[in-house]
Amino acid sequence: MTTKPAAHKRRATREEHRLGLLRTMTTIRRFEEACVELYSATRIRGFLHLYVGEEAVATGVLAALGPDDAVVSTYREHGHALARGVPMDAVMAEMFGKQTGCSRGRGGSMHLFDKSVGLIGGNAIVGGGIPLAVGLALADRMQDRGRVTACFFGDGAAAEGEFHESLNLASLWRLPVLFCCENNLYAMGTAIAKEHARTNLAARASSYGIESAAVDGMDVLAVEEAAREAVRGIRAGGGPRFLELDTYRFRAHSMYDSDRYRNKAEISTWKERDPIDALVTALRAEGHLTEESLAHLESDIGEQIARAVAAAEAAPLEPVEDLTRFVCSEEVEA
Amino acid sequence: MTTKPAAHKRRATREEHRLGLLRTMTTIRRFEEACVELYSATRIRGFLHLYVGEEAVATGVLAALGPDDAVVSTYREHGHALARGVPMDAVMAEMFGKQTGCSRGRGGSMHLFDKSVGLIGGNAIVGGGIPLAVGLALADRMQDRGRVTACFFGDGAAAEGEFHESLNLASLWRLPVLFCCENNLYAMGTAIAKEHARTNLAARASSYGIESAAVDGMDVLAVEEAAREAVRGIRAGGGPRFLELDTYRFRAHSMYDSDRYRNKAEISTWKERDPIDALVTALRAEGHLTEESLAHLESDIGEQIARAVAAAEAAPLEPVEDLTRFVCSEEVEA
Amino acid sequence: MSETLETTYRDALRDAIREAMRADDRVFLMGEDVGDYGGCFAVSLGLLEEFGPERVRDTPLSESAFVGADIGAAIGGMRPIVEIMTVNFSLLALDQIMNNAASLLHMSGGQFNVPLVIRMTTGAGRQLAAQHSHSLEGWYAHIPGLRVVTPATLEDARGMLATALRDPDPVLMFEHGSLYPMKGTLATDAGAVDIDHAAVRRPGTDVSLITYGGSLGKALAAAALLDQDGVSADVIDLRTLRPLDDTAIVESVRRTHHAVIVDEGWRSGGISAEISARIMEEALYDLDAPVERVCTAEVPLPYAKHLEEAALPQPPGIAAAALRTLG
Amino acid sequence: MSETLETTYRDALRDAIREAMRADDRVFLMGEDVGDYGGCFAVSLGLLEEFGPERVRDTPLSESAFVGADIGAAIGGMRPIVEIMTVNFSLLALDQIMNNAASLLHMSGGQFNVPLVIRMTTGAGRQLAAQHSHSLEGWYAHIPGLRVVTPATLEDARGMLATALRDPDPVLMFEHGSLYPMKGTLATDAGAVDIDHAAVRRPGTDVSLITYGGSLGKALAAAALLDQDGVSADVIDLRTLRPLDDTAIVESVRRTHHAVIVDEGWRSGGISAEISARIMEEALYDLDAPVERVCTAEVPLPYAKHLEEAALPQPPGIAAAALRTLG
Ligand SMILES: Cc1ncc(C[n+]2csc(CCOP(=O)(O)OP(=O)(O)O)c2C)c(N)n1
Ligand SMILES: Cc1ncc(C[n+]2csc(CCOP(=O)(O)OP(=O)(O)O)c2C)c(N)n1
Ligand SMILES: [Mg+2]
Ligand SMILES: [Mg+2]
Repeated sequence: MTTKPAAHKRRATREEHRLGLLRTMTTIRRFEEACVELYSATRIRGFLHLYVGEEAVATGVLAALGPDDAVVSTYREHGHALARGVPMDAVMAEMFGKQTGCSRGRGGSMHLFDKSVGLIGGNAIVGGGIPLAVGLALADRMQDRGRVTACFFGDGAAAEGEFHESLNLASLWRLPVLFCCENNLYAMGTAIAKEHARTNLAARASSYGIESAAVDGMDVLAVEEAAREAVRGIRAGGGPRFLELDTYRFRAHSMYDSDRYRNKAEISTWKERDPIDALVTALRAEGHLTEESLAHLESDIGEQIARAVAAAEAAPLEPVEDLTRFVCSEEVEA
Repeated sequence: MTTKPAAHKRRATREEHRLGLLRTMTTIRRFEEACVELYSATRIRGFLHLYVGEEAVATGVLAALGPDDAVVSTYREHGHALARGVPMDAVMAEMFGKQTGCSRGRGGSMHLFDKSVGLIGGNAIVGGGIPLAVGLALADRMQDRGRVTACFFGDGAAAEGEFHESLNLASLWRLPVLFCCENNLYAMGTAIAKEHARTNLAARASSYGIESAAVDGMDVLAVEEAAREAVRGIRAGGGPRFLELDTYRFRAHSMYDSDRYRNKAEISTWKERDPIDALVTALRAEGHLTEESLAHLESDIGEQIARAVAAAEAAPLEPVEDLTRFVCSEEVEA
Repeated sequence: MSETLETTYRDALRDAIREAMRADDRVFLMGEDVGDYGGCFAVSLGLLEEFGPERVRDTPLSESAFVGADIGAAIGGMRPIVEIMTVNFSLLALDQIMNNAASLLHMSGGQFNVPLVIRMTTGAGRQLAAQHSHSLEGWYAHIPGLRVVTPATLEDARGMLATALRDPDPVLMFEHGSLYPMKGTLATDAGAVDIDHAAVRRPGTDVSLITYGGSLGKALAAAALLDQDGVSADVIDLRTLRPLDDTAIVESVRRTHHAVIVDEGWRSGGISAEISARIMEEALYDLDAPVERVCTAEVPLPYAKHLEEAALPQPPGIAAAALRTLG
Repeated sequence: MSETLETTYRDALRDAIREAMRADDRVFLMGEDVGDYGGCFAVSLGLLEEFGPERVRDTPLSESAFVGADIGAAIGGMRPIVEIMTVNFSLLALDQIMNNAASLLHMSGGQFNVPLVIRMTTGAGRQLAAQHSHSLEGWYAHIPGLRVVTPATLEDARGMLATALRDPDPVLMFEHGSLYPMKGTLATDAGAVDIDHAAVRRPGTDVSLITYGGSLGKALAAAALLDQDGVSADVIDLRTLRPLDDTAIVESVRRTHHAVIVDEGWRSGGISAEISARIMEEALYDLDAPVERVCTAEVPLPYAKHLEEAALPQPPGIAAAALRTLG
């Protein structure tokens, strides 16, 4: 008790931190599993893109950001929203199309927004968020804020013209953007070798003079470390950074996809690298996780989800008369 | 007379070839000088972009193409059109807006087209022709034609998203396109260092897996040689090639530009590398060009231009009733 | 009488593509996920297996370049069918569509026509929210040099493509997303249909309901409601939005003296305005009441079902508008 | 009376930008060649020298990214003015304009407004041919979430920007290319103007000529021609195309009972159709004749002067249409 309290404290914190990462990843996973059921039960509609298998990416990257930083996301964004701290109730209510949803029911799964945590949206146009992130970073630079903007997008997005234009701008102007390319090897049903003449996406980013790294996106600790290093570099004024996060989606592209284009063996090989299992195994090996605490974690999350679903069910709908609200702002500047 | 007739013959041909290049470059130069006067005289209107200083690029590249190949150009295209063999009368008449123009007066300086020589146009949207060239090459590949499509565009165009998308497609599908980037260091008034985070454009193309080279675009022989080598590679089925042709425009971007953004010293340094002067000097040094023959060449060209102007002046206008012709084709396929 | 088969709008589209590709080597299909995935709405399912990856060509996400490339391929002698997954993404290719596909023929003085068919899914109604719910077919109909077709029936899903492929100029074909699963019967020898004329889908005498595409079903449902009120609606399916079949519109208005335009596009500056303006110009004196428009509310479409439904034209609203014109 | 100065449309625009940048640190100008070159039409000449390269920011050719970046910058607390050289190039940025700028506020349930002004040159008449002569301002007016303004006078060139910058939502400002050299006098203290209302530029009693932007001068010229025939034209400058000032349109039609819409956009599906449809809906019984439209011929615009002139609205054609409505 009296020896090395500081070191003990430090170890405990590190342990807690890792347990926090586990909780975040597990929350995302269980949340989405619930969404699948709610989709079948037609409580959730529209397009639904699951992040199952990719949880380490959002969890690791967002662990490296501060509360004042900004996040720009895609249509596959439940993970980003939850890891960023958007209240689960608000996310669930959004998917139910309710007034208490984080976009007042107007956005749905593809358009989660939360100003209070700096989540500037889900964007359902592939690549469409990348220029926004560049602009947010430009505004920060012009206003001398120390903010970093993390911008998530997929391997498919990197083939779009906006990717090229945006990386060039960010590099030219040395803007504080962290580009996070979630390389899950497919753009819908198109394998990366059919998307890109050169499939090394970190190298592609380097060609714009952006410091880049490829990271094991199934290892949340590796992701967090790489993101911390990148964020440090950005905050030090070194301009944008690029992370290629190598990952895999365990489920189909969306609820409409029958996954004809991937073979079972490939999928199961990747499933062996489940980021949650990997962290559980590591924590267990280090003696930081018992069956009991894991069960407790799971039941905690289960209850949280159940509460979110109940709250979403009970929440009011936006009045139909408000359909045309927010097409234009309600207040004009003085 | 009896010794080495073959070698003598060969040398004569090479000489003639070089004199032909000189004639082409000089024709472009004098043609455009005439255009400036005709612009001031309001015979030519709209936007007029001059190629003065860059003649070696079109001349050298197009010398390396065969008659069945295709050419996609930009709004700075007099050089491409003339070097490709569009009759000068048709080019001049087009700039006069006459019916005998190569686009029946509908295109003007920025939109020269001539199906008979495979010139698929001037395009006034920067980068807009690059995907077309990729598609022409795709059609050739699907129809097993041996054709090569040369696609001209500027350093500025390389920042556009379509550049990125198109180079990726061409490389992915290994299409027979020769990308010819006319790097004249400026996009209108924007210097290349403000356009590109990395200004090495040949390296940019390499990043797509396209074999690339930077060439002295003021040396017509170097351009032709590089283009021949590239065309050989393309015809051998090696996929697209990319040439960065380093050049400079001696005049302003267009007739509206007061050229505030370049300094005089830079301009005059480049003028010392005038591609026509350089070839004249070389031919003279080799004893292939006399004052007399040069004067003869000039007067020949001068007469050709005078005839073209006279013909354009005399040519009829498209009847106003035909305004809406060619919005849709006149014949529907059986 | 010819034999018939049970089919769907989706299958009819696929049969049309397959037939065209079998008949003409120059025809090929290109777009995101048309191959391995089978098409984002399963229209091209199985075509890769039959025709191989050269002719059923998956593209990277790069709408501007692959549409532009198909324009080039069309000029180069092919007959491409390009699928842009949805109209929402076509904005990325709009420069190529307007500045090249629609302009090259005129700009080149008649030398380079662009025989290209661009297919895309359009429309709302599936809770896909603001960025996946546009109805821009009427907006595209503003552009000279394009033809815009909107199959609303199985016959047209089966038959418009063949006609479009014979057009020497670019044709945009808009498939409403809610129609893909639509079932029905079709003659086994169904084939090319005329794309120059509108069709009367339900003859009537009291009011013209002028519509197209995904709204045809709603207009017919409204006609059924009106029937209960003793009002006989003439339902016109425009089929082609550019060029519009003025004659059919005017003839219907001459018969009924009342008109309601039903369009899933936004109201201001939509094709509904153009139709109203043409009636103004060509049939004003035949009208007994102002032409009404039932369009989508002018909002980026919301996700929530009740809001989306409120935003879109619906049969009761259409019927109410018709009754209003009848005073 | 306040003092006046001699100025031009171009200089008035520049003064407006300068004033806005002096007054508010959040305002900056961005676009291709706005800095070193001084703006492709010299609107921003000298601003780089006054404000430096951070606030007068040259961009690479990358319309989609830099418009998107300005949307981001607007969300990030700045007040960007983005210059897209010409409307023709704005097609490359249309996805950002429609799917982000116009949609983010609604899609986010009111959280993220986009206080952005996008300026661009529009219009034909300078023999710039098919790809440099579009008039798409009326087409943009279809998009909910945008405001579209079209300064046609020195006062509006000087004053609309300030008002647009106070708008919390995106405003598109279309400057007709032929107006830049327009000369006139302006009060030295000219400043922000209202952008909610249309203006009567010439009061009249017999026929309404409804127009905006680059066509205002032509409509006034037509009014002068009509005057010679004893016809008194009421010339309405719409000023803002979205939202349209219906009241002003209807009031004019109520006075004159005859209307001609003059629009340099293509006819089918242009803003001219929307105006006609609104008159149909709101003032049909005030009309003594069908509303006429004088628009640009439906062709990609040709280079040749005589063809271009024939394609565009011209005063004699406008006057003739007015006389036709008067029978
Ligand atoms: C511009 C655009 N084109 C096409 C689509 C349809 N689409 C949605 S997701 C997707 C694949 C994107 O792949 P990637 O960027 O790798 O992200 P992932 O879905 O793998 O996370 C496609 C083609 C779209 N939404 N936007
Ligand atoms: C998409 C687009 N954006 C802007 C313009 C206006 N513009 C015409 S030429 C030009 C510069 C192009 O530079 P570069 O590609 O280097 O060609 P260069 O003129 O130097 O030959 C610009 C900005 C345009 N025509 N198209
Ligand atoms: Mg992916
Ligand atoms: Mg250049």
